[in-house]
Amino acid sequence: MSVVFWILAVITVLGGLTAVTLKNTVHCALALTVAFAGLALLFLELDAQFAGFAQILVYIGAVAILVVFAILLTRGSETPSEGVFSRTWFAGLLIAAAVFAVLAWAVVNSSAALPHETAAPTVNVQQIGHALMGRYVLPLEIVALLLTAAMLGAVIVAMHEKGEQK
Amino acid sequence: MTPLAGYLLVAALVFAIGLAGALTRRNAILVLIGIELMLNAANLNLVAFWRYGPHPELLTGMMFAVFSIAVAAAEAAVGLGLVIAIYRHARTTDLDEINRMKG
Amino acid sequence: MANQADQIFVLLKHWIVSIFPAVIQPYLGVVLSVVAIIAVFPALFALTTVIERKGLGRMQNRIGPNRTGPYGILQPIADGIKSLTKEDIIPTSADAVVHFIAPLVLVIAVFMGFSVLPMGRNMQLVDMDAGLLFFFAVGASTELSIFMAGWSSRNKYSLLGAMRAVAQMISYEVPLLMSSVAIVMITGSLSLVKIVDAQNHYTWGLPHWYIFTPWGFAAFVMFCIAATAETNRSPFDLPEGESELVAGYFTEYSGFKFALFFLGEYLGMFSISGLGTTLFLGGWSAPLQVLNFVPSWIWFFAKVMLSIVVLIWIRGTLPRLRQDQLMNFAWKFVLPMTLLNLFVAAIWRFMGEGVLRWIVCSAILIGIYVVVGTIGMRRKKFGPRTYRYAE
Amino acid sequence: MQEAMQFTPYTVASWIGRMLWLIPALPIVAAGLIALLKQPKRKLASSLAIGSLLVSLLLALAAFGDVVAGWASGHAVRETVNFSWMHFGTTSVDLGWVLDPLSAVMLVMVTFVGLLIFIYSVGYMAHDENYTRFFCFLSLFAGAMLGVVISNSILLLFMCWELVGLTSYLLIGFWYQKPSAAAAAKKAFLTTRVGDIFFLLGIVWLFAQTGTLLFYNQGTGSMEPGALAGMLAAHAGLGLSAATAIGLLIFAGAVGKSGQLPLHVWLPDAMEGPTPVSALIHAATMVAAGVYLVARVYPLMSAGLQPGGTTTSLAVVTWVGAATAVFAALIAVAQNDIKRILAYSTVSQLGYMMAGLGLGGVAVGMFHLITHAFFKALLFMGAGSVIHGCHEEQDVRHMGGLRKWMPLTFATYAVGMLALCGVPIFFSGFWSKDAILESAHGWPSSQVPYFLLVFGAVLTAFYMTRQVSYVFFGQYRGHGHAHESPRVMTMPLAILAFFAMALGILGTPAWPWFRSFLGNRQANFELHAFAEPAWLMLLATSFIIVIVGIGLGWWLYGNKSPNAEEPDALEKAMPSVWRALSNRLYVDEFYGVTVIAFYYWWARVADWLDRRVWGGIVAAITRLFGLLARFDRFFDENWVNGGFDKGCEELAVGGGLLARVQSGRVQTYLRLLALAVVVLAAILIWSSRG
Repeated sequence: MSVVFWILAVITVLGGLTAVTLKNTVHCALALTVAFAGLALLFLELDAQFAGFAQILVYIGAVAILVVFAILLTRGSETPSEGVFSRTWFAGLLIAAAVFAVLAWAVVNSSAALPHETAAPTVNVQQIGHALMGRYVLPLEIVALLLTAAMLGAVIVAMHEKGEQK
Repeated sequence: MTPLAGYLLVAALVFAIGLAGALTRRNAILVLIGIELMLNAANLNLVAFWRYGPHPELLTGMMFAVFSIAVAAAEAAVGLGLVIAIYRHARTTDLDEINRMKG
Repeated sequence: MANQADQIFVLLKHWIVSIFPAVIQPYLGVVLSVVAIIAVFPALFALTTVIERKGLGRMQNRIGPNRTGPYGILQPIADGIKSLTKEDIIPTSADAVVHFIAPLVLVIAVFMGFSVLPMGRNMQLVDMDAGLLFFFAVGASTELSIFMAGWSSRNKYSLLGAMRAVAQMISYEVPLLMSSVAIVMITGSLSLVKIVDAQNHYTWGLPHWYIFTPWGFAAFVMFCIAATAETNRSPFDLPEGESELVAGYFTEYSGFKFALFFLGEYLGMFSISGLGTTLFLGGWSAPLQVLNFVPSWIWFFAKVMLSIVVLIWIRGTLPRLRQDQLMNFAWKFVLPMTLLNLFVAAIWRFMGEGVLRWIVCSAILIGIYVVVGTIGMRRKKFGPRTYRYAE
Repeated sequence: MQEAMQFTPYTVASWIGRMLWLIPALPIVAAGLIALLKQPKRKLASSLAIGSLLVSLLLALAAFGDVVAGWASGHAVRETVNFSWMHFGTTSVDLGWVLDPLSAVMLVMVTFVGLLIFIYSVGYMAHDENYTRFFCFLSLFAGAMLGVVISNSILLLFMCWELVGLTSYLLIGFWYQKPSAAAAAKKAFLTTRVGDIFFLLGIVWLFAQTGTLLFYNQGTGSMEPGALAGMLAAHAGLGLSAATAIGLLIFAGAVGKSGQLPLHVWLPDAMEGPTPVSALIHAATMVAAGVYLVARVYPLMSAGLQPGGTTTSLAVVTWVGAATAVFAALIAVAQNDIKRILAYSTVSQLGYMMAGLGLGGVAVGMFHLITHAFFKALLFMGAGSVIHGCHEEQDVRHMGGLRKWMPLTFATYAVGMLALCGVPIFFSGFWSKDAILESAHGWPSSQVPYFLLVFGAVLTAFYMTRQVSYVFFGQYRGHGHAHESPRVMTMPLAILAFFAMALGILGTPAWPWFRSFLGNRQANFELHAFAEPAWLMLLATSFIIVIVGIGLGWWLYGNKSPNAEEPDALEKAMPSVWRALSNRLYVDEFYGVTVIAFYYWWARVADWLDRRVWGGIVAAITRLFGLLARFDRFFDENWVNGGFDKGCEELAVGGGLLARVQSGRVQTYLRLLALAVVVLAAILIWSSRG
């Protein structure tokens, strides 16, 4: 376990924590981007260059921006008078903890079966491209379709209905 | 502890955090943020398994991650669009308020 | 001799590195390159400000800065000193942390972009396999900083400017990417170094730059438009339209942070023009085979500066767009055209060598452009402007 | 005609051979495109159809040229491209196409005539609001027909065959608002079906016998010696060999399609369709499909044919053909609808072709097919232009004197008429019919067909004269004002007229190019063939035929111009015969009282069975169940319901409890989900460890 990994892990987790705990929604969004960045770096640490850059491009470049846009459009930025946590926050917390417990338990239990340090796979973008156009061409097409549909859907959903004032 | 286990633990933690966020926050957008975190945790798992799995040359895990990133983008777009629509309709993004099918 | 002049910086670096113990040599190499980048481009920035101010001055029948130093070439130094010594104001209502981080994020993100640009033969910080992707990734993250700046300073002008900037940058990032994807398709690599090598051939002493192909030219035009918008330069400079919102997202900044934003913006210009140069203008390769003896880095920087000058010229020439025009232009014209261009590039790729592909591709492009142009003209009732004077 | 030098077989597919599929594909694609068009896009539709067919024509010409080149260099060209469509276990269903003289000639004919008729219909249908639909159907038909022509697999042929039938149905019923048209369409469809059933049986049997669907396939095809010998050897009962039986079955299909006796009834009614359709489908191409089919399977028909002898199937073909020729000609004499006359003449001409096939082999029949295609299309289109000129009037008695009003139509029509009558030397009809008569004369087994055909020829001349004199001579008896048709309609007429005259060159006894081309023999020019007494005798006979026929017709009808109400000249002469003829020899009525009546009767029987027998049984069972049900109800009401009500109450309570969970709070659901995940995972791990 390299030092880099630990640093990145800490960054990611802290980012995530702050993202879900902070009061101000915009701060949450920014913290979220930190978490995203940490994950992207983790990808790089895992020699998944392409995935990492894609992560940055999509999440930091697009999703985060979308989120802040949504926040500003919905006046989410000003903190509500009654707290930011829902009434049943405690149960939620417990369940989340339980989920983590189960997962961690599973990981630790199967830790023996997990493979140890392996040689870093040498994969360049060309191979990825070939894979995308070869083995994974159908998923690729489907994702393309999905994205188109999602775009249209988002536009339609967010569009002002006709006749609706403002 | 093997590196893979480390990554998996981090992923699990991030997932749990995301879940906690999704479960405890009032603001719909924050819930979406939580969901995004969970998705990312899953991606981390995929990539980690790809990296330490038996056949990294097949790129399976990586591809899964890339595809799920794409899907996540779509999901975010639609979700936020919905949030905005709901906000326009109910003038709030507080999930505790938004609990009626009719309106 | 020529070769040494060409490789002088590389040799220099190697020599310096060789002095130190082997343990730290790789890190040292990186550090040196980073230092070089951090040193060179701000200097270039200073130079550019002078050029811009004087050039604009000339275009507007003014002289421009002429007090400090001969012909006012020392103006930037004066400006630097001023901005360093100025008071650094943080509005009370502002969100101090974000307000502070924003410019740093911006500058860092922009600087990262340079690390994959080949500025000369063997002169790049890293030859990344997914260089182009990296470039765009870090480029994308500048938007966030702008948003931070605008939002944190609790000022409606700033916020408006930030929103405009972000919207505009997102919208124009797509065509920017698409137009470069054409290049990637032809080169078959995302590595900028490989892209430059692919263009570094000559027939009859003329270079194989991508701009000299039908699809390349079309892509270049689109790229220029998108790049101008991406760097918030006129005519796409609504985010900092002085007449509308004081200085856009960095209205509330002053002193050094303001300077940082300024720097960031110009560095953005540099990096984008560097990318354009690399993708379309053959990077550091010489425009004519006979000129190969001139060191490659000179060519690179010459080309970059040239495009900067063109940007300045455009700024001095064109009026500003309206927001809706901006968006419509991005989504309804530039993007479709880049997609079409992708298609054409694919045709080019698969038709193989020969004159035929030239004819076909240019035919398609020209045809479509003419059709679209005429239709647009008819729809928008464009035409020669008629002047009416008071009788 | 001297002895054939040996032609070496040539089976390698040239580029055109490989690209042959394009010829039918293009019109079909065009049809698909047109089908997508909106109604107002008339110009686009017609230009699509015509353009595609034009390209097909060029390709067809290329193919023809290819074959001719091969033939000229002494090859028996037969280029086949076969591929397997699907596999059932070990047997594979093969499709494919063939390019040989037969198909090449047919291709050129169909595409050429088709093209002209397309152009013609631009004018003819100009005022129809379903213009696009019309062209869609037309080009679909053209594609299907070409498919029939090129197909090398009897299955593929059958598919296209059925497609052709479909388009014919659609086009006959094109004006489906007219009940008569709808009825005619249905009639055509059903009647041809009768034949197709037999055809299908034949196909199946053929497949069973030879194990292949391909006609030609490097010696393993069903039309090649090996398979033929096998089929000859196999016995089908009634002293027929399998070859004969299959041949007859397939011939039945041809009978249906080309309106031979006894399945000719649909063809005259098919004239309800637009005239271009009648010209294209029911005169030139589709009806010829039957003849073409027989020609295609001629090896099968003529299997075991000794020189100077004949085979059962050929004999049947001959007799049917001859009978049809005379029969239809007789009926045609007494028809008043201009198109019906032509329809019956078509039937009789088809009879000639069949007879030609039966008597003299492929070349004779096909030659008449080609020539007839041209002049009959010409006649129909002429008729169309006449109808057009007389404001949609179809009854010849309300026309007359049109030669003044529409000279161009008259001239071309006259050419067509003369060709049909077989006026010697100058008209293609003569040469082709002459060849048939010649071979009939030389037929070993009987002379009756010869005399039948001669008589038919006389009748042909007679009724054509009658029609022409009715239509073009005397005074105009119609309403309104007759006018010449537009250029787009008359141009094709002129072209066709030219070919109706010129084509004969290809088949003169002196230079039997066509025959030798199809027969893979050298064609060499020897004038002395004209001097042969037999031929001279024939020439004389046909002279006599024509003179008698036309003379009679002219004597009865020429220039008399009876007014519309006054009965027909012939009717005055011999009313009883006339009545019989004008009622089409009561064939339809005959079918009415036999076949259809039988069906009605059978239906009634079935109905009776239903009502009485089955109905009774069903009623009884119903009553039984009624009893059971009453008991059941009693049981339910008193015992079961009580229990159910209790259960339902419980369920309602439980539902109420569960409904609490359904609070409409997203997070609640999410929480439950996560909880479930936890539990599940826990169980899994536990089980995996334990």
